[in-house]
Amino acid sequence: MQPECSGIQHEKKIEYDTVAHKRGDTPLRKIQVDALVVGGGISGMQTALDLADQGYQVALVEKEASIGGKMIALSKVFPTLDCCSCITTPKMSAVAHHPNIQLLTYHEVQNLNKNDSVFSAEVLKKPRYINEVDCTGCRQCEYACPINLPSAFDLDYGAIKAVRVPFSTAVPQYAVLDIENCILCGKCQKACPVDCIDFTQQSEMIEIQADAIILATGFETTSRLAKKEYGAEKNHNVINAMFMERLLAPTGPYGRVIRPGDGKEPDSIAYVQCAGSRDATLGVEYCSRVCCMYAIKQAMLLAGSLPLADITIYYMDIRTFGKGYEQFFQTAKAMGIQFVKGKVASIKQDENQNPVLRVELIDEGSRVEEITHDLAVLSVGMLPYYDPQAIFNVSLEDDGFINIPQINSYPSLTDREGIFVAGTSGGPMDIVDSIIMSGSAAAEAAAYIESHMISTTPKKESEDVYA
Amino acid sequence: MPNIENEEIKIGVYTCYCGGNINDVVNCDLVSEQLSKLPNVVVSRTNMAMCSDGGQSLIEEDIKENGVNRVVIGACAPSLHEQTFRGTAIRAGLNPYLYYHVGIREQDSWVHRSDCEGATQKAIRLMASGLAKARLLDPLEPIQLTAEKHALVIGGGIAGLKSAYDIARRGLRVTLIEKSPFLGGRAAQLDTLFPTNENAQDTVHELINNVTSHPNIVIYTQAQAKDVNGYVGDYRVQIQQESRGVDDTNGDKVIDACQKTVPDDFNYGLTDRKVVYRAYPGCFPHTPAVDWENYDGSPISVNGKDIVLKNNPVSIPLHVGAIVVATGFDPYQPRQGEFGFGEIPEVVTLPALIRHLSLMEDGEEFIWNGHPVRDIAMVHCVGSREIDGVHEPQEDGNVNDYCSRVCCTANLHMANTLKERFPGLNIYDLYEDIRTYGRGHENYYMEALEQMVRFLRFHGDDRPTVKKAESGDTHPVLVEIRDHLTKGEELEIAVDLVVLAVGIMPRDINDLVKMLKISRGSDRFLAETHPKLQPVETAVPGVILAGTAQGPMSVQESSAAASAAAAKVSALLSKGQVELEPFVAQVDLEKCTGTGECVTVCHYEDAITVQDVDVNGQTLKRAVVIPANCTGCGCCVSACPNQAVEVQGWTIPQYDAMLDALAMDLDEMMEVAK
Amino acid sequence: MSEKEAGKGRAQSLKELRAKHQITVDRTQALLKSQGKIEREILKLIKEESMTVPTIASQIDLPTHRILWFLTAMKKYDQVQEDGMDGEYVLYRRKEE
Amino acid sequence: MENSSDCNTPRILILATTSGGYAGADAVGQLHTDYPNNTYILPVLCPSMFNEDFYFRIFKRGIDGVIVMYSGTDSPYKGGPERAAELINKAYPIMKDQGIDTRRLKLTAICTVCTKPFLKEVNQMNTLLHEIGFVKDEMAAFSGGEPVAA
Repeated sequence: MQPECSGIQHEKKIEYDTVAHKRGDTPLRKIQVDALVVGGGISGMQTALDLADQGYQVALVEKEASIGGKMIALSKVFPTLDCCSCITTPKMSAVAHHPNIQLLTYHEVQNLNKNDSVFSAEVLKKPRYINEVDCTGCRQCEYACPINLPSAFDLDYGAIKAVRVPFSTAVPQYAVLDIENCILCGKCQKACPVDCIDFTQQSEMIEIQADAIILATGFETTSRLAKKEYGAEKNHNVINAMFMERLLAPTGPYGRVIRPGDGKEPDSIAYVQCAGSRDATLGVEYCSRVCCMYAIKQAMLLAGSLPLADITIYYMDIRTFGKGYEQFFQTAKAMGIQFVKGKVASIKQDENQNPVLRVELIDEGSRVEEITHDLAVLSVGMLPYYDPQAIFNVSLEDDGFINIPQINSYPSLTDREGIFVAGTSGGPMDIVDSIIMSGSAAAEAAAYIESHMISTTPKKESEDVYA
Repeated sequence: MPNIENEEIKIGVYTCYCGGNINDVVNCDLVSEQLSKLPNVVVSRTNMAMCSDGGQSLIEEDIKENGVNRVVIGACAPSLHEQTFRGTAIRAGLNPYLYYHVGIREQDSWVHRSDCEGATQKAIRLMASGLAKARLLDPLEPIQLTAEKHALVIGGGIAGLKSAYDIARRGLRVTLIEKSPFLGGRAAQLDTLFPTNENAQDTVHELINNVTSHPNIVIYTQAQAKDVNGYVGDYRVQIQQESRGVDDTNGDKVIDACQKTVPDDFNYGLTDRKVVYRAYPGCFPHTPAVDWENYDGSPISVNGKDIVLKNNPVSIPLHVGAIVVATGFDPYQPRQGEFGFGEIPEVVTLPALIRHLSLMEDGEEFIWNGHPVRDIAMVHCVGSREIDGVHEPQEDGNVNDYCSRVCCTANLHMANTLKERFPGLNIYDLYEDIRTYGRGHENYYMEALEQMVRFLRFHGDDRPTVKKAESGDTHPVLVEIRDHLTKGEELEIAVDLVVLAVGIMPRDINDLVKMLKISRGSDRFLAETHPKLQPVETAVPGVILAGTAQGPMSVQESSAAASAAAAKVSALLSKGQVELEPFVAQVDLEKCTGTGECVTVCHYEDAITVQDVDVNGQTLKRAVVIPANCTGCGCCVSACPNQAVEVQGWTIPQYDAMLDALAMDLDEMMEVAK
Repeated sequence: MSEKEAGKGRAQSLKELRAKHQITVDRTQALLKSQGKIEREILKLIKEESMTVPTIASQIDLPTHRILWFLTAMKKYDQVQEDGMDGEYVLYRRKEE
Repeated sequence: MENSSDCNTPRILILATTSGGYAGADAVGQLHTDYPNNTYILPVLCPSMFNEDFYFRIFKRGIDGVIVMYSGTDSPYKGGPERAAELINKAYPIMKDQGIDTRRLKLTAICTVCTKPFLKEVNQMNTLLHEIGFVKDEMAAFSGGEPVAA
């Protein structure tokens, strides 16, 4: 993600000093489990829970300091309009407390070996610069820290300190210190009531042995800057739909819906559908599946928080295909949300920072018109995020997501035995489908783990099968 | 666990500083001191962080060495550390439900920072109320139910087969029942599957082979559930299985000799089949079966001998821990006259066309109703995305207001197949929105565009109409459409065939729905409890959904949903035991008079019932709770005129005691303490 | 070890660490300095009088979206509060200590 | 412990569901937003267990306002929210009979991140109670004026 609000550097990929472990000075901490789940978003959490509930030992590795993934940043979720936190936080808490799950946040898998059909993963424990045993998540350090940094959680439009609990509902509730953007002033150390800040903390390597691996490494969204024609680089009132989620979330950066360019409450909001999907010029020919529904959902929420605002959705096809989705779409239409079949060719801005959309109105014989709105929301698509080829040696499809060779009969199998895929690392899908795919991955992985164990299966009954 | 009956109540009170988070605002030492004066309190301590190892050790020691048998902790929100401290209690040998947690960080020190004294008073009051509850706490045990490590799967299509296979591979026993005589379901009727273009029957047969060769799976075809009793872990099911009627030795001869035919539903009535039949070549089981519904009992002459086939249904009792409902879907059957269906012979549904093409030889010319097919119109959203008040409702008064998910891609897949197989063919695709959402699906749309399929777009409330052409016209059928891709121009297209991309319909499984006490959504598909929290679970514990019984899905999505269902079944049954929180209703038999008010208000089947109970040697009508079915909502508590029902761990006397403590003036409270 | 000694030891180790991370520390310090300047300017403006983002922008040479960012940051960490609306714009005011 | 604020401030009891209002109150805490401290939150699984008399008993104890923060349509309990609402509706006539202002009892749906609605409800009730005073005075005045119904 590019810094958009300041010249501040985001945490870069840091080369941690792992030499000590390579030399074998300290024996590696070893964890033995049935399954290793990589990724702690909704799919990884659900897969871990579905395996752990079956009695398997699971290690869940998440590279960020908290689990929750993209989902925990959302406002409300379609089609039920449940508050997202109410769905996600209990799952996060269940993962953290499950007796069969070892949760390893701020860890990254760095290497993978396979001996006698058992995987052995070398996993880097990144330093939080916080002693996790003592930290109570009280955030006193955060209030003491003098520097404001753009918060990736709020797509850089909100602020966060160099030392902080990642977000209010983070699991685990430990602070983490961003040493790359820290002046080492020591104020946090003085403020900490349990003296748990340790600037000298080092990275560590651990080894995780597992029979099966489930990749739940998620997706990323198209950058709002990807399509130059939309002029988002110069106009901060052309936003990414993910940021609209933050504007609508009760924990969002402004606590209300105002446009980030100048703080104005928007009266007229445009949604540009397929901004990053079904677009050969961006090399993304597929449909991202979620954008129609999230745009409709956001429009409905906006109609609630800004009752006087006009909301227009410019679309190619409305794809509300899931259970209850078409009905959701019809409700939105009945609420007065405008659906206009049209292609948005470009976005300029007027002297008041208002986005001016150049739209080809397809229902009107492809007449082209320039239409001014206060805020343009790009319904950005889902892109592959993590490339597992180097470490996990599974192949990718042309679309860049993990290849699932027998997608109809084994929708969770990669092309490498013992490695499974859950959620959006196997292609765009919404939360409902991700949760189903996670259950599927857990079932496939369980079957695979069982095939590794001594058979304790019951004898077939002597009944006549086709009597 | 120490026996605590008649034991003196000794409460340990712990007030956490939480670094300064609580102590900076709340005077924790004062809280601790005031509470130490209250009845039953034997120790009252503070700590920098109660949740730390040191803090937890304090509590453990007090339990083990100072006889503390109730614990009250004032600290952060219970959601954060209640589990932690329950663990502490267990380690020290105390029943974990004898500890009560009071949140004085999120609900006190963090929200009253401007008034330290007020916040301190509030903490004392909250802790005192926690203390009041602690005096009335009873030790509780999680509810343990034995679970039969055996699942019943209803339905032998893709979803049923896949979930049976996955449950079996997990090491559990499975019984799979299929209503029809053959396995494979709707997928076996397809030709090739998107997005891989694999042969559908190959995929189905591979799955059937896996299932039939798995030692944990028993299959009954021509079988249905007739009666279901019990609850999660312990369901008793009666299966009724019809006779096959013929066997491998005489089957083929009987088929040859059988004269009576009926429309073949496998081919959607395009062909006929005999009443003794195989569904299709290569079907499973290979043994033919008798179609009892259409066999009239007349003798069939085999080798000069008259045979009368007999159906002697047998009843099979099953004992299972969970039930998977994978009963599938029916394709939407258009009304007589809907888009000309049933009136114009050149109007066909997409599933029927798939069968028709499968039955054609390679290289054979495409003829329909005697005419060569040159121009085709394919209409999307037939029986889907209907609008109440605009579209004519079905017999039951419903319209299908949902999207059927698969028809767009299936239709374009067909368009491309036709273009490839019959290169000169001209295809019009009439749509509202193209929903090729899935992985690889968009490619079918792009290919259709490249293949010069002509797309015309209608609005949902203004669908195309189909009529018979005048005799002598170039084509037998005319389709009228207002096309919004060309400024809403009214077009009339002359075609040889109209294909209706029909949607997915919920099946008529009312008996099963009633038997299992599950429910349908407003779309009439089976309803899950919550699309994200419990996406394959029903409101009935142990009854799990798989596949299109729940809503429209592709083959891929059915497989995934079936596996997800298998994971849930495995989670329920693999331990052989189901464990539930003990917060369920409990009846005081002394107070209960058997009014049944509790039963009236309860929304859960068989959670509370009135039964004959032995009370002090007398048989009396009394309320009885089945903990497995009770969720602890407490509706029955408020309904009981005799205050005979309480939710364990959350009783009304506990609330009354807490409220007394909250209502008391602080100095009054201290006075009482003296 | 007395508290004073502990403090001394801590200061010493921080000093060494700063030397080790000199590049990032220098960069961040420069940032903090410029940030502090802007924050002080904004806080001074809205101490007596509540202002909207465009009003502040007319008095400080900074694009409106950057001003909103600083206000958002200072609001999150209790230095600034909202003070009603002026038309379609939120009014911001410095929070009393 | 003698403190003026203790006896001179009306008291608010909040019965909050563990799946809704109680977690919502915790979320308000996470934001460090101050609200009046005459509020006492007790967790409940579902308020459908409290009958109309239970609410009356609360007021008899001298607690001046009750906000029931249930989970509404997000409730994990079938039929629970409806029954809770029904029972609270039954409590109102009893309150009226005893001369208790019915605005002292309020049912509202609060979810786990409903921080603004939480604060709004608390502040509204607080303002109201400061306006209409203590429930004890109200009940005393009522029974002094007319005969108390049984």
